[in-house]
Amino acid sequence: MPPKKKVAALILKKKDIPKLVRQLTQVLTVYGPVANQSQFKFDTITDGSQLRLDYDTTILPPKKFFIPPTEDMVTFSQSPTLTIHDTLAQSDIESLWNGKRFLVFGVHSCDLAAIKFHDLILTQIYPDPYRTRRREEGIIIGLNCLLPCEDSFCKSAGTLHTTDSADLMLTELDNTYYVDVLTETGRKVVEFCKILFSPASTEQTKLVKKTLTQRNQTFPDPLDSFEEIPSQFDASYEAEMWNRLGRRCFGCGACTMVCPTCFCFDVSDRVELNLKEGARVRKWDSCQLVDFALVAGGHNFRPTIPSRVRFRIYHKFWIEPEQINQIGCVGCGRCTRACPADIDMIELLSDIQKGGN
Amino acid sequence: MSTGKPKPVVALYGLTCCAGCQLEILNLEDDLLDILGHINLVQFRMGSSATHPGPYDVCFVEGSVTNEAELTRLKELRENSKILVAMGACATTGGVNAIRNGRNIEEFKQSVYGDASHVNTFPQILPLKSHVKIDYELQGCPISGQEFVEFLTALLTGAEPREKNYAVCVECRMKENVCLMKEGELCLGPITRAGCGALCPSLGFPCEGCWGPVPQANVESEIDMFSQKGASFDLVVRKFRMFNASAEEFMKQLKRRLNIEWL
Amino acid sequence: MTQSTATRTEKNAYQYNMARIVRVTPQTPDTNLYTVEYVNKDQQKQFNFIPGQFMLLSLFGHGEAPFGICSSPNQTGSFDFCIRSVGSLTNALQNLAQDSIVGLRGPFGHGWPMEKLKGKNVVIIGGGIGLVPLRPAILDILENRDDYGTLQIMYGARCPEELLFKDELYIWDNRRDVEYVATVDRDDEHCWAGNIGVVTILFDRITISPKDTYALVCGPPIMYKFVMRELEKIGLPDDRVYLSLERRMKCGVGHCSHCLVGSKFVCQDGPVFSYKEAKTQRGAV
Amino acid sequence: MALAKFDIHHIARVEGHGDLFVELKEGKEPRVEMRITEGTRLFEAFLRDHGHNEVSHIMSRICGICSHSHAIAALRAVEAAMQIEPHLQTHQLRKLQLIGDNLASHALHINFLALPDYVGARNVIEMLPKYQEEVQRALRLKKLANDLMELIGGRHTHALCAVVGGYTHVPTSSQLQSMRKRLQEAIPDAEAQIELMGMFAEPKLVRRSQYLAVKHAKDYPLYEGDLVTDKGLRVPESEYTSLIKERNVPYAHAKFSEVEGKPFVVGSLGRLNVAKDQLSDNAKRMTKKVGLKLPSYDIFQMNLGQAIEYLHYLDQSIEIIDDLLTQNLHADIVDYKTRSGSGAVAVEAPRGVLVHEYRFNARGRVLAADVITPTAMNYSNIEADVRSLSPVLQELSKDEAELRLNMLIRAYDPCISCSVHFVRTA
Ligand SMILES: Cc1cc2nc3c(=O)[nH]c(=O)nc-3n(C[C@H](O)[C@H](O)[C@H](O)COP(=O)(O)OP(=O)(O)OC[C@H]3O[C@@H](n4cnc5c(N)ncnc54)[C@H](O)[C@@H]3O)c2cc1C
Ligand code: SF4
Ligand code: SF4
Ligand code: SF4
Repeated sequence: MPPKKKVAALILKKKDIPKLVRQLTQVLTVYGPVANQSQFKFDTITDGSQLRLDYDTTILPPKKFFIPPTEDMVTFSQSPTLTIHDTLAQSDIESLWNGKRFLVFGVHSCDLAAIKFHDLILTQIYPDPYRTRRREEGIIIGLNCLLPCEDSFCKSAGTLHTTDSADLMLTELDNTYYVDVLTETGRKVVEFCKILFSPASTEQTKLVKKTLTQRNQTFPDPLDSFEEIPSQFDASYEAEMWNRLGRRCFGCGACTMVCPTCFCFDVSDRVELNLKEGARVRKWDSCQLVDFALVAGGHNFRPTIPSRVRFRIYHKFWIEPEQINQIGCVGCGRCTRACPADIDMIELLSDIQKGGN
Repeated sequence: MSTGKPKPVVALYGLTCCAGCQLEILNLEDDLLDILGHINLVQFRMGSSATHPGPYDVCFVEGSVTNEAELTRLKELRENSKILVAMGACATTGGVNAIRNGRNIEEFKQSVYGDASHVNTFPQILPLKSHVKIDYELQGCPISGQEFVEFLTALLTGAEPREKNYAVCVECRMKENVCLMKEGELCLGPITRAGCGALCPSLGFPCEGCWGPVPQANVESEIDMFSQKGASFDLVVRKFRMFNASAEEFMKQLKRRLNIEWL
Repeated sequence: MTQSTATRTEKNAYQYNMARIVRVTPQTPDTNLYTVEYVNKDQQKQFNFIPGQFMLLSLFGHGEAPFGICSSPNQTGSFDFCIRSVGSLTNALQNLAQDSIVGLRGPFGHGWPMEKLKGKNVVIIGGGIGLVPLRPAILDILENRDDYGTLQIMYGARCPEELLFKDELYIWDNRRDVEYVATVDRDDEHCWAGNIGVVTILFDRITISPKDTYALVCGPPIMYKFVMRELEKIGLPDDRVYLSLERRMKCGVGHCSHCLVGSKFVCQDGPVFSYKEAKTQRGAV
Repeated sequence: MALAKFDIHHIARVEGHGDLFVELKEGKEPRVEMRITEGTRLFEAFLRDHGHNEVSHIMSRICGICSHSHAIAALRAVEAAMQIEPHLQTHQLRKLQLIGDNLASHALHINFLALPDYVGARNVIEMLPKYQEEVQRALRLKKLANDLMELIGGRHTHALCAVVGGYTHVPTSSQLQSMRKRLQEAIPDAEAQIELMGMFAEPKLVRRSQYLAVKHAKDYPLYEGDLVTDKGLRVPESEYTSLIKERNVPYAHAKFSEVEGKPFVVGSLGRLNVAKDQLSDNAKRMTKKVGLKLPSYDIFQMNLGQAIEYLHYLDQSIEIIDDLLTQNLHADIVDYKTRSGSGAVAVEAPRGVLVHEYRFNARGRVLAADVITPTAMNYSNIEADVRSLSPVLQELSKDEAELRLNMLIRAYDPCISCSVHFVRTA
């Protein structure tokens, strides 16, 4: 939703970030990028100094806050009769802004695009109530990337300047952040921490525009006409490249686990050792795993690694465009970074563009 | 869900091994009394001098068969058990015991015992499933206590225990570890069955494959990746054989690919 | 049995309703017919479905799985599932006593095109457990026999013991207004006087006129390719052949992606597709 | 003619498979054989050619119960062979791992393996109705030790992150702090455990044997030091072969050891008899309170000795953690050069002195290995004890005598699967 009244762009001093975090953590759980050995991940922030807004990318995307790796859907107990409790129905903790309970700080454009993508794909037929609820509970503060990260191709994928799904969008400007207020919720965040924000000057606005334009020009663009890939994929369906990739791929699922647009899940029951309580749990699943398309009687619709490698691309570059008219890849490069067999998404896609042989 | 049936008669047996798997069960301090409330544990030499000749509803066997006596024992246990569960790497892949496979056993014995005439041991260590029919396997060196509890819970509720037919990498990504393969290390995670919770990579140590091969393990690709990272064939072989020297899925491909006769 | 209904969101399609198993009728050694009714009487009264639709049945502690509804759409007061034990949930079901409670959600998906069949000839081809989702269509046609043209039923099972609904097969076989043929893959016990071979051999035993005819097909994955070839030979156009697909399903509402065939979700866009539609989706048949 | 014959098959509530054969003969030396039937695994042989950085993970698999002791001994021996000097932090963390191993094993042995005999039960489950509180306490003490091992080594059985030269992963200071708190809070439990074991003065078996431990100038026996006996013999750990002599016996898959041609004892009494003055103040106070006179030559006091050690090691681990908390802990592995050489070390495993020795070629591959486990060291002494018990045995009923023999063996807390994996490759 757009902000009610037009809010001028604002300025937030870098040195005020800890104060902002301190204030926000009083009413919300705050997540943001933190150091994780040699890389980064989104984690709970209790102190502004943990925030690493200079991060390149994170191992897992912020999707983990909206679709957690494992999630109890219903819990049940037999004591002595069966009682079932939908986790969606857990009593609403009254919180500040109409049920907003957590805030994700510093989400890059590719991930913003992926969140938006999930908003569409997971409501095609029927909104996924569990994710919808978390979406309603979360606030997102976006952060413009000024430097490209390795293996990504966001410019090609057209997600470099996405601000979709962010409530506030930050752009680094020397010692400050330039803040665009994008939604009503964003306005409320600013309102809540009023004293930390000051109006941006016209020069600053100009400077931001210039910075972003320059960035748009300098970012790498390794794939021409990305939007053509679906039809090119169609043509490469029977190509040799899938066997070639299949010989390298482990079918380990790492690429799909880290992908911000992947969302497949498995559902199973967990029973506690007391044999009286349990939960129906959903858990990330992956089309790369051998059991994914196995049915009773032992028939497997994608029995081999090559068939599964191809299916991942099929889903992202053909099925999803067919379903919601959008390619299911935002160009973040995480799959490349995660692949223990060094399969490179840019290479793979350019192979498709070259006809797949 | 809950069962009004009599408690199942359960036995725990050890063949040749380090007893770490039984210990892992003893180490379930928080759950131990609950477990003992659900089952009738009649045989547990490590923890009890009581004995029970069977028949058992469920019998867990850890360790490898290293001699005739143990083979006879295993066959008896099979006869006496409705459900026979192989527990731990020694029982499911031969574990470290199988490193001897393909080597000169007589020389091995002599180098250890000098005069080795009294030492009676098989030259090949095979997974228990090569000796008798095994109904379920719990992998790991040692097994994971949590997986044991999950398995037991499934049996007690009459559910089919779920096999984790996917690689350690799945658990490793969910834990958001830095991938060690990408850091240039030799990690067996991509071809190893999940279940440990990506224990080693989470602690900065590459997976050594103790959960055994994942279905459809792409051994060829793993060898390629290891070689690309500068590993000698010799090192590759040792990595694969540390816990899996008798895991056919690995050895067949390794043998073909590296052209090693004795594997 | 209680259910915390107070705080349920109305819209959650993952919501279960409780149903009681009122009768278990064994069909084969590993397959039972379960007659169920909703615990809530009003719910039971309001319940209706289209033949070919399925529901997700859960047994808490054992998960949930999709099953085709198997009774006549005209049956009131209860409805049926016919379930073969192949794994965790289905084995646990088999051990359930009468009066046990299961959870149900649905019905989901698109069923057979019953409206389109009115006044037309219908050929029904079922393989193994695939007869289950076809049964409501057959029963509906038989119960409103005058609304339809000819009815031909082709049914194949692995062996004579695995034939489902044996009483009904006998009736179909003896009705004048139904042409029924059956076959078994093998007959180790030598108790079968009929055809031996896979379902497609029945095309030699029966004459299907392509004119004004619709075919409804359900069976194991490998069956489709061969049956479609036969139907094409006869000259039945693709848009008059309907098939019900089976895929792994975890949600039933188009989220988990297990059941994707091409851009279609078997759970919501199917499980019944026209062959014409299915052909446009890679890997469907 | 034999007066009596005992053939105890598969001694229960010990780790591994062993039988005891005893034949009492009129007017003759009784025949006593500890028959170690555990299958052989030939660790020592297949270890050859493995890389120096694979040794600790493989050798830890000798035994689940003392896996950390084997791992740490292996790491120290590798480092001794290659002249690698890890940082203080590494040594401290390893001591904690060893302490964890000792605590866990002691808690298990005292409460689950030994105690049932004293209260007339066959196992801990049978104890439950009458000894709820004791069993709960035992579980707490064991869990604490396991959690300590897991915190430092990454897993309770078969540690993962201790490697040659350091650690691939270290606990955070807040983890250490909460562990420290738990260790502190366990002191009353540990004291209660001592009082419980102090109640069992019977049976007794007093025999003046020799006692051996790894003695260090500053610390109670644990991580490093000289091999010292209560009779005043002392050799550096690297020269263990000059002190401990091994021999093969035809009836066992394990070698038997002697010092100066005579049996000797390792384990809690070995350590206590050699280093009683180094016990923590708490442990000293409790020793006095339960009236244990040190040195003690009553082998059944091994159980009480372990209870006292549990308290001592608790105190010691708290000290180490305090020390670690003043350092800035981080995953740390020293740089080193792979080279040829050999190294021999001794550490205190739960059951006593554990020796590891390795020789490497210039590429860091194992050429030879030698391991002597505490259980193997104790076998000779067990046989000697059984012999000296024979007069008593003749007075007891068959069942009582068998129980007594079982209790005697269990007092040594033998780890039979360990003992068959002693090594000598050349
Ligand atoms: C639309 C539809 C209608 C169906 N109707 C019927 C019916 O009327 N009668 C009947 O007996 N069966 C029917 N099935 C098949 C039934 O869903 C499976 O037999 C059931 O899921 C097995 O569950 P389980 O827990 O007992 O087996 P599991 O222990 O889960 O697994 C046993 C086998 O079933 C496969 N499997 C697991 N989950 C599913 C799943 N969700 N969908 C398909 N296969 C799965 C596994 O890969 C494995 O090969 C239908 C399936 C679909 C998709
Ligand atoms: S497919 Fe790869 S590059 Fe595309 S969104 Fe997923 S992880 Fe990022
Ligand atoms: S560290 Fe190993 S287990 Fe983890 S993702 Fe990388 S290859 Fe897989
Ligand atoms: S990461 Fe590998 S070696 Fe480590 S516990 Fe898991 S399966 Fe075993």
